[in-house]
Amino acid sequence: MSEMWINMGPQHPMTHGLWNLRVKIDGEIVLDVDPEMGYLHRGIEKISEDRHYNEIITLMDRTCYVAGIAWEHLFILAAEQALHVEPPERALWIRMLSEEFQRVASHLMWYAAFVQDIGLMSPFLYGMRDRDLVLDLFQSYTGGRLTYEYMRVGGVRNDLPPGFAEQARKVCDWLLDRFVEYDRLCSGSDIFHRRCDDLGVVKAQDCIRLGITGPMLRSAGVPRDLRKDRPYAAYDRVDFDVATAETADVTGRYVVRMEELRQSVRIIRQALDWLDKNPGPVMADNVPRWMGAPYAPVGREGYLLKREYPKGVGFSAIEEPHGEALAYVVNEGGEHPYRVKLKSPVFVNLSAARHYLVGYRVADIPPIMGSVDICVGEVDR
Amino acid sequence: MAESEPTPSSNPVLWVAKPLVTAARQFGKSLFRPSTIVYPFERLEDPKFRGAVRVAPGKPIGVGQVWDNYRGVHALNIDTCISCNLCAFSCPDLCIDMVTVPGGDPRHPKKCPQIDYGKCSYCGFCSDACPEGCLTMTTRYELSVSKRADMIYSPERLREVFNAKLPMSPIRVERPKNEDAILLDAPLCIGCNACARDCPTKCITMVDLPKPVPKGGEKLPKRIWKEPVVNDSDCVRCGTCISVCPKECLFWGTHR
Amino acid sequence: MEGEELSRRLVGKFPAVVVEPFRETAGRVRFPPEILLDLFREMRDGLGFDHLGQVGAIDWVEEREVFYTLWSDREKQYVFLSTRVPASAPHLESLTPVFSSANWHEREAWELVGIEFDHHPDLRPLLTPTGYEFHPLLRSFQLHEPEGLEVKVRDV
Amino acid sequence: MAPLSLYGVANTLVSTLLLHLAAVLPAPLSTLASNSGLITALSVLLFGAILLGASLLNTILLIWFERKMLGRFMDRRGAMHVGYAGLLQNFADGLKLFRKHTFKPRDADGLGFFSAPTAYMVTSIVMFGILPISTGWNSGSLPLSLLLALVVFSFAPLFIFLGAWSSANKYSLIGGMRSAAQMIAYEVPILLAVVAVILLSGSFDLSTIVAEQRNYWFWGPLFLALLVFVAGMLAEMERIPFDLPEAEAELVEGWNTEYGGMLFAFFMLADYARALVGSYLIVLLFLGGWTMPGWVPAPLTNFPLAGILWFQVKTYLVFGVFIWVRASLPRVRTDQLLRVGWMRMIPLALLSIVLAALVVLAKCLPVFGCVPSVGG
Repeated sequence: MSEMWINMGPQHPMTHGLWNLRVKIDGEIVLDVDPEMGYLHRGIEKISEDRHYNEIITLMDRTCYVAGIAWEHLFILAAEQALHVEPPERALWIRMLSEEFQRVASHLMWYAAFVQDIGLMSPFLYGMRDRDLVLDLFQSYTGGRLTYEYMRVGGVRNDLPPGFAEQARKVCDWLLDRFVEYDRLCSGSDIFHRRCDDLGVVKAQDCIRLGITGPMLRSAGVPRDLRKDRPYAAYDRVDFDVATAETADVTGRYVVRMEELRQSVRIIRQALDWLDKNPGPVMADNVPRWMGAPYAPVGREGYLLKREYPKGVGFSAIEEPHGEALAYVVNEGGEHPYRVKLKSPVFVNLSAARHYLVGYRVADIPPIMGSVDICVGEVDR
Repeated sequence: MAESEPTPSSNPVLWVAKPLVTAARQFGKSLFRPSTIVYPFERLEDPKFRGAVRVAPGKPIGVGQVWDNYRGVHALNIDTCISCNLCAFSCPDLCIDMVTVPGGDPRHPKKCPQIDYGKCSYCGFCSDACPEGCLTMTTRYELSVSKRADMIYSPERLREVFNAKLPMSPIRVERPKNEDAILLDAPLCIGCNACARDCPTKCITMVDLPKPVPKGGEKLPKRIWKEPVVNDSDCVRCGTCISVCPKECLFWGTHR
Repeated sequence: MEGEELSRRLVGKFPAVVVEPFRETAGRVRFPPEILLDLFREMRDGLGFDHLGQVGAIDWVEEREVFYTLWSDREKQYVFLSTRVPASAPHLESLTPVFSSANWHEREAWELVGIEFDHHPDLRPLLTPTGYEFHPLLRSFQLHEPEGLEVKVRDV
Repeated sequence: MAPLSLYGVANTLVSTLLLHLAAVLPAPLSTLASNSGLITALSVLLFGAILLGASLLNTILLIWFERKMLGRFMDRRGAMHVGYAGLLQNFADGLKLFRKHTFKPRDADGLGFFSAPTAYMVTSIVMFGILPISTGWNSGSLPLSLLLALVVFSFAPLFIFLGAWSSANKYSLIGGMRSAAQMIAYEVPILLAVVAVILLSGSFDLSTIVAEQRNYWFWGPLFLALLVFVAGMLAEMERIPFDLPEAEAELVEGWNTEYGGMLFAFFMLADYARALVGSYLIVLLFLGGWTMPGWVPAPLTNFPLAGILWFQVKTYLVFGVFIWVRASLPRVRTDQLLRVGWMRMIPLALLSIVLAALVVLAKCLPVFGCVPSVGG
């Protein structure tokens, strides 16, 4: 069979979203790939320039639809710097708790999608089932299951409801039991190892050269984790380990993510303990709750009086479930940011697709791309 | 490309035993009661599932009782609505329109929110902004309609939701205590009473000013010798007074 | 690495750069566009900032700013670099010879803010459709639909 | 009364009907109606119709069984709304597919595109006529029925490849290539495993093979052959872990990507018919067919239709194992599949032939007092 290009996407089971992977194959061997993005480009950065800071939160939830609160957190950190607002301590812990729950939910979603890529159908449903418990918890205190709109500049919208900690601990126990089951189904299976070992290898120096971050980088043995290296929220006050693996292949990424799930549960438990002991306000005093919104009192035509904030820039970096995410917010006074720049980790991880796909087989593309953990929403933004 | 060989650690005898046993165990667990909640017949907001959403037999994980926080369709209590427009202003998607409802006085008709659920993103900013707590979000989430026009909920339909007495989010966001206040640029004021007339909470009163005695040669400005005074504790900061002021003499400023 | 040390080590080699403190990073380095490749080589090899976090661009109407974020595992710190090019001739040397991960970032900055990256290996639109001749993140691009917008579809 | 048999039932029905007709019809027609040749022909047709209908019903029941079983493995319920416990769901699905517009891609080759599903369907359905279900419930005792069954069974790659090639789609093409490679690779070990069975039973006739298992089922001495045969059947049926031709993660739907409506339903139904046939073959060759071991109490084995019942129970148990495997194992890769096929399965199958020969030899030893049945 001669060489040919096939389009995997934009409607393809492998893509986990809306993008197109053009693959040049010779028989079963991949000769070249060319990712085509942009099918989900919604111009979030542009719309942000036309919205109040708190209204941008609704966009951030939709940036990555499986890790909404992490992106809220990222933007809020930058916006607080740009607006010179300090959140109270309890809000920091609640944010950290939320982000770790989000990491669990995101990794469970990844697990579900990934096992389906290698042909396992039932763990897909186990993963989705257990993710739903985490979403139930989210719903109990944010009110949303996928788009939370929970964080505000200067804190979070509301405190945790009574009885939340008890339920959350139950879910943590349940999840830890299930993680054992996941491991038995995947890494306990020889076929899994035959499929995933030595697949999609990106060595440590290549990762750094290509800018790859997150579990992909940690699976190559580089313990880079912004929660540890550049602690934000309250990460410097909890104990956890950075999960790494040495193999730099698909199995390594699986191992890293499973270990991160366990570490996230560990952080969640510590955060719950702290939150039990330290009640307090969750919003800073000096910031209006609906920033901008009540100050626009002339109907739809325009804003008569704009609130002026001191100029500033904000730069934040968090370890999103997929890797290093950066936000840069420029505030030129006024109620809207002048520019919001978001950097998605998947954007970079995906841009290196040629490096880790070429030379493998067509059947290897789904596991490799699955192990990258693509969220097209945050790539295209 | 490396030929993939089984890892040395994997046991060739048991190479598929572990997953098979795990799947069989799950089969045994879900034989009688799978964790599916059969949606149209069983509902999460059903009181039966409040206490314990059963994930597996013998292992209840109950998160059902906090379902009330869910942000679904709005409920509107028209009677307490003061037409302050804050919900419409706070909406990031511009999906709220203020439409006239019967019951107001003819010169100043009462206006209540009408929500287009085709645009709504259920962020809850409107119910957070509502100073009277009359616009709240309920647990209703079934919105499928066959016509796009049916996605628009008029105030009357929102009141029907309210009358259905659905569970509503118990979390109320408190207003910040030192929020900015309405301030008056006194020399510009002409005492026209527009602000006090249109204030939805009637927190503006017009107080008499002492009419100064004109000195020699000086001309007194032509005005009504009254001045608005805002009761900050009742003010909801809706800004209606600012928008109706003909002289733009009211403005936002730091709390006195 | 504190700002002063960064300043000392950079200004010695590149007198044109200005280092100022910036938001929990090692500093913000403002540099003229000509020394881009040399500066980044020095940052990577000499100072150990070997990970390119992001490349972005801002439209300041008369000028366009391109900013870069580098991370050093050794220092556990970010450093923020920015340069400005005139809006009339928004040309900048591509960073891809030094950091190959700049590829997609620059493609994005090119199509959204309209910075022309010279010697870029693959300057194709990434997010917008082929034939889309607007730069949406420019301040002049209004959010309502531009006049005469006709999106061309690539021939297959 | 002779033992109950399907042909007997059909014959009785037809002859009773025609004789009653002959009694009321005028003279020239009555002799025609009572013609024995016509009765035979009509009985054969009725027999075929009943067999076909029952087999297709059984296939659809098998799909239901898989959906429910798989649902429980995945902690969900499976089909449950149409009919009792979703029993009629597949009919509803079939009805929906039947109502759909049958279309052909512009570049597809019409002849191949439309004939492939039909031929695939036919070759799968024909198997039901060849395989005996119980004594008296097959289309007649063919002396070489096993060989015929295997020959018909191995037509499939041809038609799959025909359909894949003519639908002018790259995914279909890759899937078809994979399918052909995989089926051909696994035909060989299957045949070798069957050789062991033939060696032990001394016959190519499936009825005789089952009859030979009245004392002991062949899976005991031929365990290796069973293993090879089951693995081969998994590959032939294209089920997880060997469902590479339609690996939905990378190939969308493999060789039937371009098929929709009734053509897809043909492929789907034929797939499950093949799965049923494969399970039949395993039961027939290794699990004693419709016979039951001696320790099962007599009331459970000698009521009418007991043979069919036990045969179906065994078939569904075998298929249940396939479902279990599908619920818990990932898919393997093409090269791994082929390597396992050529380098593991064939030696194992050869070994099992040797073992079968040893068993036959052992039976010849005077200790057992048996007479060798091989070689006549």
